[in-house]
Amino acid sequence: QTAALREVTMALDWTLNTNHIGLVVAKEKGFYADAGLAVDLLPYSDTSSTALLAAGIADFAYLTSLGFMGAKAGGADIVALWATMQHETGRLVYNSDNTAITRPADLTGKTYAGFGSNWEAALIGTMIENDGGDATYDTVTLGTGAYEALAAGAVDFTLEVATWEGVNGTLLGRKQSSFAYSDYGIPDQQNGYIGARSETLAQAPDLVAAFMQATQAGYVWAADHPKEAARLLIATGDFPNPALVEGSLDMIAAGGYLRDGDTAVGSIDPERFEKMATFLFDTNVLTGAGGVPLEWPGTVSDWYDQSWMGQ
Amino acid sequence: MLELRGLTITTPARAIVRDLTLTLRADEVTALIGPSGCGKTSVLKWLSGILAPPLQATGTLFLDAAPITCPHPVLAYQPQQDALFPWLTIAQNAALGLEIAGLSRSAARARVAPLFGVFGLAGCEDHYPAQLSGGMRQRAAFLRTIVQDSQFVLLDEPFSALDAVTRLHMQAWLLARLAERPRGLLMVTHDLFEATGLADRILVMSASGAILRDIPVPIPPKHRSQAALATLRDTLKTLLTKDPFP
Amino acid sequence: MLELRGLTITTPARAIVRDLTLTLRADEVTALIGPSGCGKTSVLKWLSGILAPPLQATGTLFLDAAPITCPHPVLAYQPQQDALFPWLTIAQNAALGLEIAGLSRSAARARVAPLFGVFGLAGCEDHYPAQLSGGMRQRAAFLRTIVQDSQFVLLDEPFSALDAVTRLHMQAWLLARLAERPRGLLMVTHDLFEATGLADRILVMSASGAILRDIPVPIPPKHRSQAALATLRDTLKTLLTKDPFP
Amino acid sequence: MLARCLPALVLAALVLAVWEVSCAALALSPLILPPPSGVATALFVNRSEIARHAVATLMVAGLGFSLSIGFAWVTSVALYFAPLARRALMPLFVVSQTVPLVALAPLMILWFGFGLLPKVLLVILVTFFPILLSLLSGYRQTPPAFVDLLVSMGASRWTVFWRACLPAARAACLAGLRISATYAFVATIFAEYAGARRGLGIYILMAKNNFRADLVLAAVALSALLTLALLGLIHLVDRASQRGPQERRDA
Amino acid sequence: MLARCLPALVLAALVLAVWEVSCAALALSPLILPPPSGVATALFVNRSEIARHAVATLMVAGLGFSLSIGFAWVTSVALYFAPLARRALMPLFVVSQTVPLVALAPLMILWFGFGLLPKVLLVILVTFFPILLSLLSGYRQTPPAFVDLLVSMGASRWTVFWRACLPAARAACLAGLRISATYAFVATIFAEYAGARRGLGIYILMAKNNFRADLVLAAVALSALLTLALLGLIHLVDRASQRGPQERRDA
Ligand SMILES: Nc1ncnc2c1ncn2[C@@H]1O[C@H](COP(=O)(O)OP(=O)(O)OP(=O)(O)O)[C@@H](O)[C@H]1O
Ligand SMILES: Nc1ncnc2c1ncn2[C@@H]1O[C@H](COP(=O)(O)OP(=O)(O)OP(=O)(O)O)[C@@H](O)[C@H]1O
Ligand SMILES: Cc1ncc(C[n+]2csc(CCO)c2C)c(N)n1
Ligand SMILES: [Mg+2]
Ligand SMILES: [Mg+2]
Repeated sequence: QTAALREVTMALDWTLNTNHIGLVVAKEKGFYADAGLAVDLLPYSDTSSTALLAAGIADFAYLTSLGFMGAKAGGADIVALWATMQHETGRLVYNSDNTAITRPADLTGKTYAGFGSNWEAALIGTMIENDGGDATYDTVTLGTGAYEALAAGAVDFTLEVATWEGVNGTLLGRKQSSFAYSDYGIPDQQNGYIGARSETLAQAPDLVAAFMQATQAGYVWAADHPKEAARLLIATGDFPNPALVEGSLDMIAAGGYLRDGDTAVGSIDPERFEKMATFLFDTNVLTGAGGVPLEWPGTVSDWYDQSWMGQ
Repeated sequence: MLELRGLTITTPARAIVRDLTLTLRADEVTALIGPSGCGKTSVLKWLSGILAPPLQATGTLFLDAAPITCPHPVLAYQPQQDALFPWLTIAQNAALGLEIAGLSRSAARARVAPLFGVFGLAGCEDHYPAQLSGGMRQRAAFLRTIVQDSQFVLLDEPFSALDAVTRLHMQAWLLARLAERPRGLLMVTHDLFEATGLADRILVMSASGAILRDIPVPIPPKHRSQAALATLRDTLKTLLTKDPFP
Repeated sequence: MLELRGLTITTPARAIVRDLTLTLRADEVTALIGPSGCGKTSVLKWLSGILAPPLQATGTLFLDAAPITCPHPVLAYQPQQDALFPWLTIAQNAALGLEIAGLSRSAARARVAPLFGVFGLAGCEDHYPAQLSGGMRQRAAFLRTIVQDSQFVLLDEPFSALDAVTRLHMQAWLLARLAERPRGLLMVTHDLFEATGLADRILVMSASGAILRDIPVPIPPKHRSQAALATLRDTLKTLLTKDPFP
Repeated sequence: MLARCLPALVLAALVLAVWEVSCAALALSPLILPPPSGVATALFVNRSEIARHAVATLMVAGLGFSLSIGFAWVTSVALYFAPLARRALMPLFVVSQTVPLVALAPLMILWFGFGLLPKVLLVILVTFFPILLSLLSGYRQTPPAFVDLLVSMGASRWTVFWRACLPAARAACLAGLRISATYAFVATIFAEYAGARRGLGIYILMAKNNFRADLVLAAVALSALLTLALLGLIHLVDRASQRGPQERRDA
Repeated sequence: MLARCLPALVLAALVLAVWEVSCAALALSPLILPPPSGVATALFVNRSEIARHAVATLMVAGLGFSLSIGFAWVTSVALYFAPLARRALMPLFVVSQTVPLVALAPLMILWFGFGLLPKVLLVILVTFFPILLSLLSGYRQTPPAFVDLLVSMGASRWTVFWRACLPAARAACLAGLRISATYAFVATIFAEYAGARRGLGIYILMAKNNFRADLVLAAVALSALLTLALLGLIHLVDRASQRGPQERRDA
């Protein structure tokens, strides 16, 4: 490769984990370099990846589903290009020895370790109410400290990513149980969007296509070679517990999270996308400037764009 | 009668004062004079019980032949400058010594109250030191010292911060106070003319911290005109300047 | 000959000095004496061009009948205390005035170098002020002032921080320097006896900032024994203390 | 008074005006930099919500700062009377100031839960040392003549401390309080950031996560105001505790 | 020298020993509180990795602190000669100190990107004011007699400043440097936390999210060491720049 590589930055939603596997694979196996790109995976920091993307600090960003929807509703000119996880990986988790919790309705009056976004309240509140409970509970915003707090019994429940914290809990022998969102009236959704600014998409469609196709190749390879992918990821990051990475990738592969039937890896399902958006508007999670709930825009089909796949 | 015997004061480096012996009469003004750094302040501090490390001292003090330890109520010390506490009123400053000695606030205040007139401080009871002139501050400091009613008073350069006029006034005033109630006064001064004007006895210290001369001043205060003191002063001046250039 | 006419100095609250007029001869020592706060320092500061707000002044200064503005090289000012810069060596301190006047560092140094002997500072060139005794510091300050070679020198209580012995030494030393090279000296002092011992003329300022008396001292310095000065001193003492208690 | 503040007010107004105009001129996204008018509006619209969080912050900061003052005072007295303890403890206190709180705060939450304790501890950790240091330096600045005088009157060490050192340290102590007060709210918000139920720190975190830079800046402005109010309070305490007409030590 | 440090060293050893023993005795999970030996081991095992991050932090802190000193000095000179600017700017500088950085840092990253700029700006924001303040107070403490003397010699305002105010402010300036130095690394780590490619802040964040309290504490210890080294450096500068045998102003 003699031609100068084009520098591209990518912001992450959380510390490097198996959700990002395709990015690491594409980088390590030279898919990006083959596409003429030098991709810089920005370390996770206190500034959310969505904000980094919207502000133009990063060219692309890995976004939590709610991070994306919230910013989009707030007027950020960004667009989703990809959905990593074809099924919801998040779930509500609590300690099994906490006998006071058997169903979401029992969460009334309990303590929740949160991450500080509006969406959590809507999610949990809806789950409790749909289960016939009263959606009053105590929120302690702990961010990354939530999982240790739960393990220590300092809080009653939190939200986790099953393929990461869930696997970690199992490996550490933590007795934890969980509720699936979709069992309690939350529409099933895809998660782990990769987004770009609309402006980038408009001005450099080639770049977007090159980046996304290499990324897709990375995720495809990871889905096909979970063991090797695990090795690659362990080699790049500081993972105190390699078994976590291996177990997580096994679970992702076995659970069909990356590859859903015969749809292309990373494709966004318009139906589920719109359902989730509708849910968020209906529960007043999405608010605009001044904090007023937003009007349903009629359609959200322009919130995502997978035209790069066709090229 | 106060007798100091064999006082030696040392710094870690050297002895400042060596085997000094002196006697103070209960009704006599003694001036202590000598070159800077010869140890005058140190002697006064030892007598007041406030000589602090790194200075070390040995010596014995006798009150009417009985050994005493310092600080002792028979001795009142007045530091260089006036050392009035700026956050206390003049009345509170004046009552300080009595309160420390164990009197209640009101009892101390009552003891001090009648004296403001004589000290030229009537009406200033509730002023703060910063509101007074240098002379008034000095008188307030005297009031604080005097009200403790110690037989012996140690003064370290009491007038050095005052201007010529105020200094002359204060000297006359101090003599008047002593005439009313005689005390043993040991006064350090750098002012030759103050020493000759006030003291009954002048002790000249040498740079090596010994008493070089003990000069009585036999003229009663009211007869000390410039002419009467001229010879004494010439003697002192010759005595003090005969050492080589410092 | 330096003539100051109609100097008025005011604070926002009051006039300190009012319409003051005085004349300084180029070879005469003039002592300025008066109660604290009467404005002596302020007059010297105005002459040196350093009177700072909130003090305001009007007045004119004539050098041999020609009006001049201050600061002016013909006048050198030496502040109260020695004001030696602690971060400069004695040689650097002494050369300061020359450097400010535009001489190069080495030229200034060369001009100062031969004078250390006469000033009793030989060997101290590279010492820092903190390493010298009070008298040596005072002489270093004099060296810095004198080396500027101004015809008139303004001294504000030059010896007030010195002990009795050093003070006597320094007075004699200053007279010797003046005998070598006469200058016009205006010296503020609080020490009656210093004034009578050094000055050819004593100006007594009143508390209201006017020249109360202009007293010539017709006795040549070497004949000023205690006895010879006795009457003059009695006069001054009476003059200064006749005002009521300050 | 007004005339003294005028240049600062004019400059502040100018800064805000330039900010407002350039937001409009550059058509900056309010996600990135909202104009001051937007911040003011956000503050006004969400005032009750912000106030609820501000009250929580105020409580923690108030409790932490008060305890800090108390501890600093007690420690300063102890260290004044025990030079050995002073030499042993002061270096450790210095080291404690060099610890990056950003790393420690989450651990403290783990150790002490998310009640008042870790937050109050963090506020103390941040504000304790400047007060202690200025108290000790204040005691040291006691004119020795005052001490000598009291000792010569037969006063005990404690009396000397109480009557001379403590009043002499007043000005230095207030200077230390001013420094610490500047950090009291900042430290509280910081501690809340690592884990809390309520407080401006949580509010800022949520506003950030919901991409509401206007609310972030509104909370920032409020916390700056709270700090300025605390500094104002200290100024009043200074005035009220002043004995005599300006006890200047440089007179 | 050693004897002076002994009490502190003994106490530090004692604290570490108690910590170590109680970790073992209470069987504390190293996830929550690792023993000092664990921290030391972690520091040693990961030394090359940690060093790589520490170098990044060192660069940012060094650059930021140097610029801060430079700016503070230039500003102090400007403000010394322009009292109006002083009255206009100082209140704004005070307000700048009351802003909770925890809220500002992410915004700064959004405004200025992932490069050096926002981090250096944050370090300057934190360290600039104490230096400026102490320089200005140092200038103000110039004995008026020095100024008078120079003016009476015909010196210009600039000469007076250069020859009297600046040397007179040396001690005050170093005191300010000491305060600021305490915060230089903490501020850098803080800024890195909000966004950086490398640095101890990033390392701590990573360690924390990987539940490696031992690595967090190792990085904390290292950053404390860096701060102490900077303080030591300032001490050396102090010694080297000292003219004459202890120019004490309280003599
Ligand atoms: N704390 C100290 N440590 C070491 N040396 C000291 C200390 N205090 C005083 N000295 C030395 O002791 C000597 C005597 O000091 P002292 O203050 O008693 O002299 P003095 O006669 O009162 O001088 P002055 O006339 O200047 O007031 C001086 O040479 C001084 O340097
Ligand atoms: N900056 C100032 N602001 C207001 N008043 C001042 C200022 N400086 C001096 N004064 C007043 O001016 C008067 C004269 O002061 P000055 O220093 O000239 O007196 P002095 O005769 O030198 O006194 P001393 O003998 O104490 O040195 C004093 O009453 C003083 O209070
Ligand atoms: C690996 C990983 N773990 C936890 C979070 C934190 N988090 C943020 S929102 C949310 C709810 C998901 O439904 C969770 C768990 C994350 N982003 N990535
Ligand atoms: Mg003395
Ligand atoms: Mg004067």
